[in-house]
Amino acid sequence: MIDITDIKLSNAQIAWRAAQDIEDGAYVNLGIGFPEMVARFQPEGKQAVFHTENGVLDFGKAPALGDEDWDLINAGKKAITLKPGTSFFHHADSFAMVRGGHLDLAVLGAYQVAQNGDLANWSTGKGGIPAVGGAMDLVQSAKRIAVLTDHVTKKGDPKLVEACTMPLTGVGCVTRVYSSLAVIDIENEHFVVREKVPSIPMDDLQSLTGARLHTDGPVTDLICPKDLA
Amino acid sequence: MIDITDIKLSNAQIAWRAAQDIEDGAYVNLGIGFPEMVARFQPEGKQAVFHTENGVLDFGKAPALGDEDWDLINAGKKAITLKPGTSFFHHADSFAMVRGGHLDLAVLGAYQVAQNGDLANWSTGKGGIPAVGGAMDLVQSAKRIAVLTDHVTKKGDPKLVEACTMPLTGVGCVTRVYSSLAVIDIENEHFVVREKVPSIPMDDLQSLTGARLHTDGPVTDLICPKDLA
Amino acid sequence: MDKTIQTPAEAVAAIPDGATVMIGGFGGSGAPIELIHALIDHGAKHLTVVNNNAGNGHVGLAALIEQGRVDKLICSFPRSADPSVFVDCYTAGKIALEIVPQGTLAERIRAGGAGIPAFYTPTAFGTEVAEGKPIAEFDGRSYVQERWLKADVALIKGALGDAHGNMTYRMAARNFNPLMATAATTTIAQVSNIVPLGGIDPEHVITPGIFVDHLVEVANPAQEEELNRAEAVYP
Amino acid sequence: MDKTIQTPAEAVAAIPDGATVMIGGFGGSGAPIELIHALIDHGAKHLTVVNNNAGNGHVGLAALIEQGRVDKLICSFPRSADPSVFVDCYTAGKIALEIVPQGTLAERIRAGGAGIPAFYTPTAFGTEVAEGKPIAEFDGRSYVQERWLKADVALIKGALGDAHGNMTYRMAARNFNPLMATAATTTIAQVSNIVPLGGIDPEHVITPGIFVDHLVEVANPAQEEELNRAEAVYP
Repeated sequence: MIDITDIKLSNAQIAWRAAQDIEDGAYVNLGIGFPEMVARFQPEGKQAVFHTENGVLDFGKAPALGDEDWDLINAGKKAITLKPGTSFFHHADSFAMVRGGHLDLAVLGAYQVAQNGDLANWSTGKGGIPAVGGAMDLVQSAKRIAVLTDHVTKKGDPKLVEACTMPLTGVGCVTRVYSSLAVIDIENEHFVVREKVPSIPMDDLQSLTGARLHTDGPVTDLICPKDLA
Repeated sequence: MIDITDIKLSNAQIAWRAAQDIEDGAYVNLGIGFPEMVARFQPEGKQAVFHTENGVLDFGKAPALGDEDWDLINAGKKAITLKPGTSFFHHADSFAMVRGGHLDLAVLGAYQVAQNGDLANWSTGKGGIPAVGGAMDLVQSAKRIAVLTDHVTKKGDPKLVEACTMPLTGVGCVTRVYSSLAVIDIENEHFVVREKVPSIPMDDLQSLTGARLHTDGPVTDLICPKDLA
Repeated sequence: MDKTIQTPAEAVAAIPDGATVMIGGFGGSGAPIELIHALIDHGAKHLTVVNNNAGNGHVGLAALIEQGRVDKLICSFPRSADPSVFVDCYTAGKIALEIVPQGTLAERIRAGGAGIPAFYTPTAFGTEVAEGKPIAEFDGRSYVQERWLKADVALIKGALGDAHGNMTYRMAARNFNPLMATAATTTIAQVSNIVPLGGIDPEHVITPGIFVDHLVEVANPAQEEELNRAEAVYP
Repeated sequence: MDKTIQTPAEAVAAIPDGATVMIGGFGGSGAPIELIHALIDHGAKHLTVVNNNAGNGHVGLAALIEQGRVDKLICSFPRSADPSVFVDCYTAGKIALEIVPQGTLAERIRAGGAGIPAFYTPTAFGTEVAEGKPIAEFDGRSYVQERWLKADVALIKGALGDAHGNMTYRMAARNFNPLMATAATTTIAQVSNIVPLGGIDPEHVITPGIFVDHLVEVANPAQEEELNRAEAVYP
């Protein structure tokens, strides 16, 4: 079995890969943390419109340090900026956008993704303080739900599984997983591999996955730029 | 039995009487037609805030002929005006005000009012084209529902009845009736006479009413100014 | 991304026969007359129309009905100064009518846009309008269950618009327009002025662009009330 | 009619022990810090608080919790840069927590203000958050029934306000504030500027005055984020 330490994609590379699939003019919500990096890597000519649950649409990137206005933040409570086209609205209108199916894409992190599209990303189920935020709304209602994740946990356990063992965020909702090793669609309750990093054999990828991997046509090489900031 | 032709109040007088009960700062919706006259007769120092279903709060009186702006109308499609404090909002927000119980008073016309507070004012039930507008929302949700009405129909039939025979607008909703002969509260499913025009004997008022009239304390004289414009 | 379209005709060109079309406005205030007239010219028929009213005179929605394009109308108040077109069609059995209380109509449209398949309202409880609908009791009071209302197309009218679809409205012409924008698969807006991106203060946007698919500028739009006073007839 | 009040202390003076209090804001953005601090000074206890979060640092909502005034918190996300006050209280069993998905929280509050006792949402279906709630199927999909949420008092923060209670907000500080204004028996607002009646363009009013009972001007209001960066502690 191959050591994946040196071949797996960095978070920035996973975010970069996800960004390549976003169409010009798509309405996109990026989850708190790692998924926020997707905004940095939008290809030339493909300008998504970003939504944040706390009531801002079509906002700009982070301000320079010291230029923050703390009334102008995203769902992660990080400062953002205005740009031509920005609009403000209250929380009920914001989640009308979400629940009403107006978002083309939500990009989220995951503890576990099941082959039927179930997602667990809000609670490890081990006690501690539960905090769900807007994830449960997003996963049930955006047109597509993309998950960005390491392919395995720090301990090496699969995060792509037959059935989630952690508390669910949503059922049957994930449509595509961008992992540190592969791009995998969820179709008809199966994981279907579309791309994988070139140096990992399919058998090893299967070994690192908790459910059967399928293919449907060629599996192409997943190649990302190396020096992503 | 007395002839009520000369003693009954005019519509303007009924509207005037209803206006005297409206408190300063009350949020009030006036139904299309005759109830709209209430706005003309607000006493000095008692300034109600008027709401119209089509999305305007705190508007002013009708403009001069020729000064109408047809984007600035009330629910009766009559032109209104701005005043300091006016606000605009969409229909869902407008009926959130109604349904959420934020209006202190709705003033409506009636075909029939029953002693339990049931109101029929949207359809005679005789065919024709039904048209309900905002009345069904208003009657179930404003804090108080006042009805302005002739005491009897043009044919002389009672409009205050034991039970409505026409299709209902709302159940158990009317709290006070300002009729052309009396001011009558609805309490515990009874008509309770508070005021009557001085020249009608109580027995005659009862004869013109389709349900038992009750009293609870003195019935005071209902006296309105004569020359109301 | 540029959602602007050059003419009302192009804006409505893809509306198919049998479509459910929400049309903004309360009476003539906020009614997208030019888009409705373009829809008449376009020729789509067997439409289900959602509007607060049923048209007035012989322009706008009344003209669409008069041309025989509307199979069914969902509205709260099919009366106006001159509802003769609707009355004649209805009496002749040529158009179906679903009466919905005005607040319920507004909330059903909002629910359609907000992903709420059903909600409970006190409105119409105990009346014939609620017949056949599920009733439930909450905290000792009875309520009627109402379903969301969605459409294939919304035709709306605004004041300012930008290329991303952000919009404002003019006074009471706002009414159903922002709601219908949220509840249709395709929302087509006519605005008096298309302004550069950033030309609408972010605090003053009433309809964020996410709800709007196509915008067409109609400077100095016709007002139904004025057309009717001039006894206009379309086409 | 004049809804203005001179000081935050007077504005909150009638809030009783045991009240359910909605507090606006998303994190520090839109949090009515001066009203919360006045509530701490006022002394009301055994409160149920509705907020998106659970406070940050030792000011605002965190300070209210730290003073032992909050028996129960209804929120979506009790995490922040420094949630230690809440975490300590929760771990010690001193505060009850009801977790509500953020969109459901917003919609439950809107429903409370809009007279909708219950509605159905796809959110949380199939998760433990939906356990015990009625489920219904519409058009082949399953939804969770959620109830309205109301409060005795809402404490909100705006930008401009007038004597009739009309209000605007500042950027993303809008968030839950306009919703909470509609869902409380008594809504108390702090605004940066009280302007003369007519000083807010009717098109730009976000919260019409009907939803606001009392307004107090707090010029240059504190920002929770800045207070926490300065390691402020209240009282």
